[in-house]
Amino acid sequence: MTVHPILEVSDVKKYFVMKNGLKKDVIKAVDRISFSLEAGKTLGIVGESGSGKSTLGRAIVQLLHDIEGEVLLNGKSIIGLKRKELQKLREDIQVVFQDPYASLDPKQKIKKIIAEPLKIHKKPDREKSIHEIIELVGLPVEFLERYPHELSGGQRQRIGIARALALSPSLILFDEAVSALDVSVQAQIINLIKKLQNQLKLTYLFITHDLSVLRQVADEVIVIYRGKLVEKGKVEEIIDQPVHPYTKLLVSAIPEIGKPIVLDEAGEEEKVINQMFEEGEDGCPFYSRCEIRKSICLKKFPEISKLSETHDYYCHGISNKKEI
Amino acid sequence: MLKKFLIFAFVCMFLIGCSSNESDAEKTGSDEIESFTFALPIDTQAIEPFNGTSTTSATVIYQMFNALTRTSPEGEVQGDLAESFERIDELTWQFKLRENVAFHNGEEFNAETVKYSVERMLDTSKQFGLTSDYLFIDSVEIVDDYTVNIITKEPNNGTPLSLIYLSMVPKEYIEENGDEYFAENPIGTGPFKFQEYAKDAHVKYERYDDYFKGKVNIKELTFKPIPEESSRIAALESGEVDLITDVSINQLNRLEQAENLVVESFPTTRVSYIGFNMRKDSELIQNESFRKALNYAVNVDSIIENLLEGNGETIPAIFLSHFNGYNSGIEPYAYDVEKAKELLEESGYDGESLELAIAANTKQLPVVEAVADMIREIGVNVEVVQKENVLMREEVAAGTISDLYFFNIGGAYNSSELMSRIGFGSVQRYSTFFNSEMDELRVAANSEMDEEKSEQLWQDYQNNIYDIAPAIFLYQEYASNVLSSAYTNYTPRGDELILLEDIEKNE
Amino acid sequence: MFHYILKRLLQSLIVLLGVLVIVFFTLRLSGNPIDVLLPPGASEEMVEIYTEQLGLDKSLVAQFGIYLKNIFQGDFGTSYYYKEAVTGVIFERLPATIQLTLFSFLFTLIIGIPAGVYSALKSGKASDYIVRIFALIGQCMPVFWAGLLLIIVFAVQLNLFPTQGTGSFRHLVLPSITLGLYSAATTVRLLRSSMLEVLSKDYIQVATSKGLSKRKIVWKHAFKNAVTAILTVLGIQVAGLLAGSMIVETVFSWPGIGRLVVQSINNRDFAVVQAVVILIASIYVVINLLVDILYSIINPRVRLMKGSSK
Amino acid sequence: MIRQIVKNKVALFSVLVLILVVLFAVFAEFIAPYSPEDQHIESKLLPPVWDENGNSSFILGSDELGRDVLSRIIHGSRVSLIVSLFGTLLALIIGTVIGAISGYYGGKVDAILMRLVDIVLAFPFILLAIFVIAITGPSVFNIIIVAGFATGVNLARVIRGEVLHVKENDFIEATHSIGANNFRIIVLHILPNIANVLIVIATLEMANLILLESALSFLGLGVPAEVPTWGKMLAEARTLIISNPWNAIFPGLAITITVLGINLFGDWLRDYFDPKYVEK
Repeated sequence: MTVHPILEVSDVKKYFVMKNGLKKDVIKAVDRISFSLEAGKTLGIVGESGSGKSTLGRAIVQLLHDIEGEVLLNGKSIIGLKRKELQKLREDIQVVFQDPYASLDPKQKIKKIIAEPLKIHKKPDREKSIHEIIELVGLPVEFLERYPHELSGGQRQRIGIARALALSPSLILFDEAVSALDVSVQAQIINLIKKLQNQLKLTYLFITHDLSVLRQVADEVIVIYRGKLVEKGKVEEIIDQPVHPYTKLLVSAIPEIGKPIVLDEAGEEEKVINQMFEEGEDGCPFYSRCEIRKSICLKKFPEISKLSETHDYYCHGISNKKEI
Repeated sequence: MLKKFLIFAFVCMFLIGCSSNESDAEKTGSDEIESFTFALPIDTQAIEPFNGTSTTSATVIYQMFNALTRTSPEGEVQGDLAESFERIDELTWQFKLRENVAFHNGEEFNAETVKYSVERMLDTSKQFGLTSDYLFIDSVEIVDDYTVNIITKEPNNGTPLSLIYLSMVPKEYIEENGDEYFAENPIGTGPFKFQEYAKDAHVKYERYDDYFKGKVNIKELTFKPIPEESSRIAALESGEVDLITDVSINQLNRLEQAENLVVESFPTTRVSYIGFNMRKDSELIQNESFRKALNYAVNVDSIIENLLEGNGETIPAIFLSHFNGYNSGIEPYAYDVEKAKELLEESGYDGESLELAIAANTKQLPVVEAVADMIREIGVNVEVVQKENVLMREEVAAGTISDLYFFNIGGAYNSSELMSRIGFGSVQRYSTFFNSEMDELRVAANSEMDEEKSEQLWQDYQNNIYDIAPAIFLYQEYASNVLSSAYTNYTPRGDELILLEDIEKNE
Repeated sequence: MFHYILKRLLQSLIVLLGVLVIVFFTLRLSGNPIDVLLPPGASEEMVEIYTEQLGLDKSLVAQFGIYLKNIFQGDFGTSYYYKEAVTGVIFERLPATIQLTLFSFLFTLIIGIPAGVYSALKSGKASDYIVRIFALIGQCMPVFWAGLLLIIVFAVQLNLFPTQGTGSFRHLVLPSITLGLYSAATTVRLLRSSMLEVLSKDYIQVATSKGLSKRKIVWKHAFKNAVTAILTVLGIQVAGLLAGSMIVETVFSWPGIGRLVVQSINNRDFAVVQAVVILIASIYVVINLLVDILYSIINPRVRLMKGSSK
Repeated sequence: MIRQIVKNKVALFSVLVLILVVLFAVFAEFIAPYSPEDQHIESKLLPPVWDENGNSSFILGSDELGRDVLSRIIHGSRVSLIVSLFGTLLALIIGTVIGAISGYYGGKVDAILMRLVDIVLAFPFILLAIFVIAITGPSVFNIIIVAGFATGVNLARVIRGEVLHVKENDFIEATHSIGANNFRIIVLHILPNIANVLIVIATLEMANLILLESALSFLGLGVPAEVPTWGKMLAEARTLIISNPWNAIFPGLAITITVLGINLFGDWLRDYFDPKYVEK
C-alpha cells in the first residue's frame, strides 16, 4: 500500500530583490526545491545558518509572499491563497519557533497565548481545550496564570508547542525549535515532540543545523546549501553515507554539538559567488568551497543523480557510484 | 580635568561678556548732542515717505521730510514748507511756498516740487500706502515759482490739515534715480539726513546743517525698534536708549520715581470706543434703549481713574475737544446702574448672550474686561473674545463682527477725518453704522465755507451721535513717553508724532 | 551612499512642495493683506485697485500656478509690506538669525557637554543632583520668561550685557543663552543617561578593574556619546528653530527671521511668509539628511538602507 | 509601584506636585478664595501678603484688574491640565495610528505616511498654530486640536521606530502563523509592547504642551480672554516684570514646578519600566 504524501513541494523558489540605488540585486534564498512528505513522518531540513532552510520552511507554511512553484497540502495547492483561505489553512499548519524567549508575547499570560489560536478560529470549549493542551505538553495547569518571563526556556518551548497543537494541525514546522536550549532540556523536548507525533499522528518539518538532533527526530532529510537542495535521503543514508561534499562537511563536524558550523572563510570566495549570481549564471553555489570542483560547476547546476530509491544528490564532481 | 574645563567654560562666557564693555561715549560740546537713540515699539514700515502709514513710520520719516503744512503740538494747522495758505474758492486752496529751501542734495524746493509730489502721490499704479488718503485732490496748478493751487474734487475744509502727511520729495532726484532707489536712499528737506536703514535693527540719521529752520542739536539720531515693552523699558533704564514710547500706564509710577528719567504723559488723538455692530441683523443691537443702557452701565470715570490712573479724557460723543466743531455742551453718559437697568428693561433684553470682540495682543484688554464686567452687572451676558487683528478688521468690513467690538484708532487730525477713520458713515469700509442723514450732515459740515456754520453743523452731528449711541463712548487715550533726564525741551504732540528738532541737553 | 542621498533629496523636493501648498493656501484663508496695506479710511474703489494690482482677484489655484512658475524662475515674489523683492528682505535678516543660532548652539556645547559628562561621572552625588536640577529647570521654563529674567538680572541689575539689539559680541550673549537653554538642558540629560549606560557596561567595569585609566576610557566614550547627543539636539534645535527664534528675537529685539515672520504674518505679507517657510523647511530637510548621514558614520550599525528581506 | 514611589524621594515629590495640581484643577471652586474673574480695580497690582504693601485678602497679590492671583493660579491649573492631558491624548492617538500603520505595514504605505509626516514636521509648527488659531479663533478646544495634531505627528516617528523594533520579535510571526490578522496583531500584541514607551513619551509631551500653551499666549494666540491660564497670566504679566515682578513670578513658578513634576515623574516611570533598573 502506498501512502499518499501529505505534503508535496515542487520547484519552489523564493527570490528577494534588494534595491541598491538604481541597481537591483536578486538573492535566491530558495531555488527550485522539490520534495514530498508522507503523513506521520518527519522531514529534516538541514544546512548552515543562512543556507535558506528557514526561508524554505516559511515559504512552505505560507508565512512569506510571492513564492513561485507549487506546494500541495493533502493534494490541494496552498500557494497564493486569498485571505480567508489562508486563514483556514493556518488551522492545518502550525509553526514552533526557535527562540522560546522571543516567540511568546511577554505581555500575555500563558492562558491567553494558548487560547489565542482557538479564539481566532472561533473554537468552542476553549477553557477545556486549554487545560487538555497544557497537560499534553507536560506542564501543570497553574502555569496558565503565569507570564512567559516567569518560565524557563524549556517550559517556554513547551508553551510554544502547546500553542501549535491547539488547533490540531496536520503539519507542524519546527524551526530550529530546540537549538536555543540546553542539551538536557533539548532531549526532553525532543522526547515530547516524538511522543506527541506518535500520540496524535502528526507530520513534522524539522529545520535544524544540528545533525545529532536530526538523527533523533527525522525520518528523511534534505540538505540545503545557499537555497539549493544538494542531497536528499533517509536520515541514515545522509548521516552515515553522505555523498555530496557539502553534506560530508556537515557530517564531519558533528562532534561540535550545538555550534553552527562556520567553515566559510568569506573574502575571496564570497566575491566569486557574488559575481556568479550577478551574472545570472546558474552554477553550483558550493563551488568556492568544494574540493572536487570542476569548471562545469560554475556554469550549470548539476542534474539529479540517484544513488538509491530514496537517496538523491546533485553534484558534477562525483562521476560514478564507485567513487563513493 | 572636567571640573577645570567647566570652570574655564563659565569664566569664558563671563569674560567674553564683560571684556568689550563700551563706556557711553561722553557727550561733548556745549549744546550739541553727539548721539540720540530713540526706541520704537515697531519697526518703521518704510523710509519711502509715501508708504509711512503707521504713526511709528511717520515719526521716522518726519525727521527727514517736510510737508506744506504741519500741526502745532496742540493740533492747530500751521504752514511748514508753505508760508501761508488760503481758500480761494470752494474747491481751491492756494499755498504760498517758502523760498530758499533745499533738499539734502541741494535740489531746490519750489512749486514744481509740490506739483510733482502731489501727482506722484495720486498715481495709484505706484501702490503707495498713503495714496488713498489723498484721492480727494483733483489737481495741482502752478501759479508761479512759489505759489500753487490745490484743487479738490469736493469742497473740503480740512485740506490744509490733510496735507501734513504729504511729504515734499525731490523731483529731479527721483526722476533721475527712480522710485526704487529713492525708497532706499531718501532725500528730504528735514532736519536730518538719511544714513542707513537695517530692517528691524536700526535707522540712522545725521544732522542736516542747512535745515531751513536752523540746525538742530542732535548730531546723530538712531531709531531702534524694540517690540517687547519690558525690553524697551529695560533698554532705557540701562541707558542704551534715550527715549521710549508706548509705555503701559502700570509702569509710569515706577518710572516717574526714577531720577534719571522724565515721564511725559499727554492726550493724543487716539479714541477708544466699543462699537455696536449695527449691520448685524439683531433687534437688540438696533434698539437705541439697549445701546444707551450699556452706555449708562459703564463707569468710564472709574476706568480712567483706576485702570488708566487718570491718563484719559471722556469723549461724550466721541469727538475730541481740540477738533473743529467740538460740542462742549454734551455731558458724557453718566454711570447710572438704575437708569441702565430701566433702559435695558425697555429694550426687551431677554438674556441673550453677546460677544465683545477685541484684537489679540491689544494693550487695552484689561479695560475691555472691566467694561464687560460692568455690563454684566446690569444683567447682560457678555463674553470677551480675542480675534486676530487682520481677521477682526475683515469681519468689521464685512459686517460680520461680534455684537460689540473694541476699537482704538488714532491719527485723525480733524473731525471729518476722525469720522472716516472710526467708520461712522455709509461710505466707510470699516463702518458698522449706516445713516444717510448723518452722512449728508457730515458732508455739509465738511464743505461749508463759513466757519461758524460749519461748526454748528458739526455740533448738530455730535448731538445726533450722542442720541443714537452707535458705540459705548470710552475715552481719549493718553500716550506716555519716557525720556532720559539728560535731555529737555521735548514737546509731546497730540498726533503722537515725535519731532526731535527742539531737544536740548539738560543743564 | 550617493544613491541614497539622491533619493532623499528627491523626496525632500516632494516634501517641500507639500509644505508650500499648505502655507500658500492656509495663508490666504487666514486673511487679506489689503486691510493692512490701506489706511482705515480707504474707499472701496481703492481696495479694488489694490486687489487687482496685487493679483488677489484671480482664483487661488491660478495664483498658486503663477507663484510656482515664478519660483522656478528664481522669483520668490515681492513683499507687499516692504515693497521690495522677498529674497532681499529675507537675506537682510538671515545673518542675524544664523549668528544667533550658531552661538546658541555653541552655548549648548560649552555648557551641555561638560555638564552632562560631569553629572554622569558624579552620578548619585550632590553635584550630580545640582546639575540635573538645573538641567530640568532649563527644560521647564517658558522661553520668554527665561529671556526676561536674564535681561532683568544680567542687563538691568548687573549691567553686564546690553538688554537688546545687535552690534557687538556682548549683544549675542543673553539671546544665545535664552535660545540655547532648552537644548543645553536636553544635551545634559541625554549625555548623562547615555554615559551612564556605557559606564555600567561590563567591559568598562572590567577595563577599570584591570587598572586601565578610567579617565582615558571615559573620555573616549564621552566623545562618542557627546557627538551622538549633539546630533540629536541639533535635530531638535532645527525643528524648533523658528518657534524659538520668534520668541527670542522678539524679546531681545533681534533683527532676524523669527521677528520677520511674526510681523509678516501679522501683515499678511504672503510672499515673505511663504519664502521663510520654504527656507526653514529646506534647512530642516537638509540638516536632517546631514544628521542621518553623520549618525551612520559615527555609528555604523545604524544603516541608512534597510534591506527588503524578511 | 506605590511602595517604589514612596521609597524614591524624587518620585514622591513629583507625584505630590501632580496630585496637588490635579486637586487644584478639580476642586478649584472650593479651594480658591475668589472667583478668578472677580475684579477689584481699586486694589489692583497688590504684592503678595508678605510684602509690606501686601493685603491679607490677596495672599499672592492681585493683577491689573484687581483679580486675585492665587485664585487665578488655582483656576488656571484647570486649563493647563486640560490642554496638556487632552492634547497628549490626541497626540497619542494620532501618533499611534500613523506610527503603527507606517511601522507595521512598511513599504509604500510607510513611505507615503512618512513623507506626509515630514511635510508637517518641516512646516514650522508655530506657524501652523498661528494660522489655525487665527482662522478658527482662540479656544481651549482649538488649542488642543492644533497642539495634539502637531505633537501627534512628531510622535508618529518615534512610535514607528518602536513598532519596527517590536515587529522584529518572533512572537509577531508566531501570531501570524496561528492565523491572526494584522489588526489583531497591532492592537493586541504590538501596542501593549510599546505601552511603556508610550507612557513615558506621554508624560514628557504633557510637560511640553504646558510650555506650548504659554508660548502661544506670548504670541497672543492663547485661550479666550477671560479664561485664566498660567501661560496667559505669565504672558500678560511680562510687561510688569520689573514693576510688579510677583505677577509674573507666581504663574512662572506654577508652570516650572508642574512641568518639573511631570518631567521627573516621566523620568521615574522610564526607570521603573526599564528592566535593567528593576534588576538593580
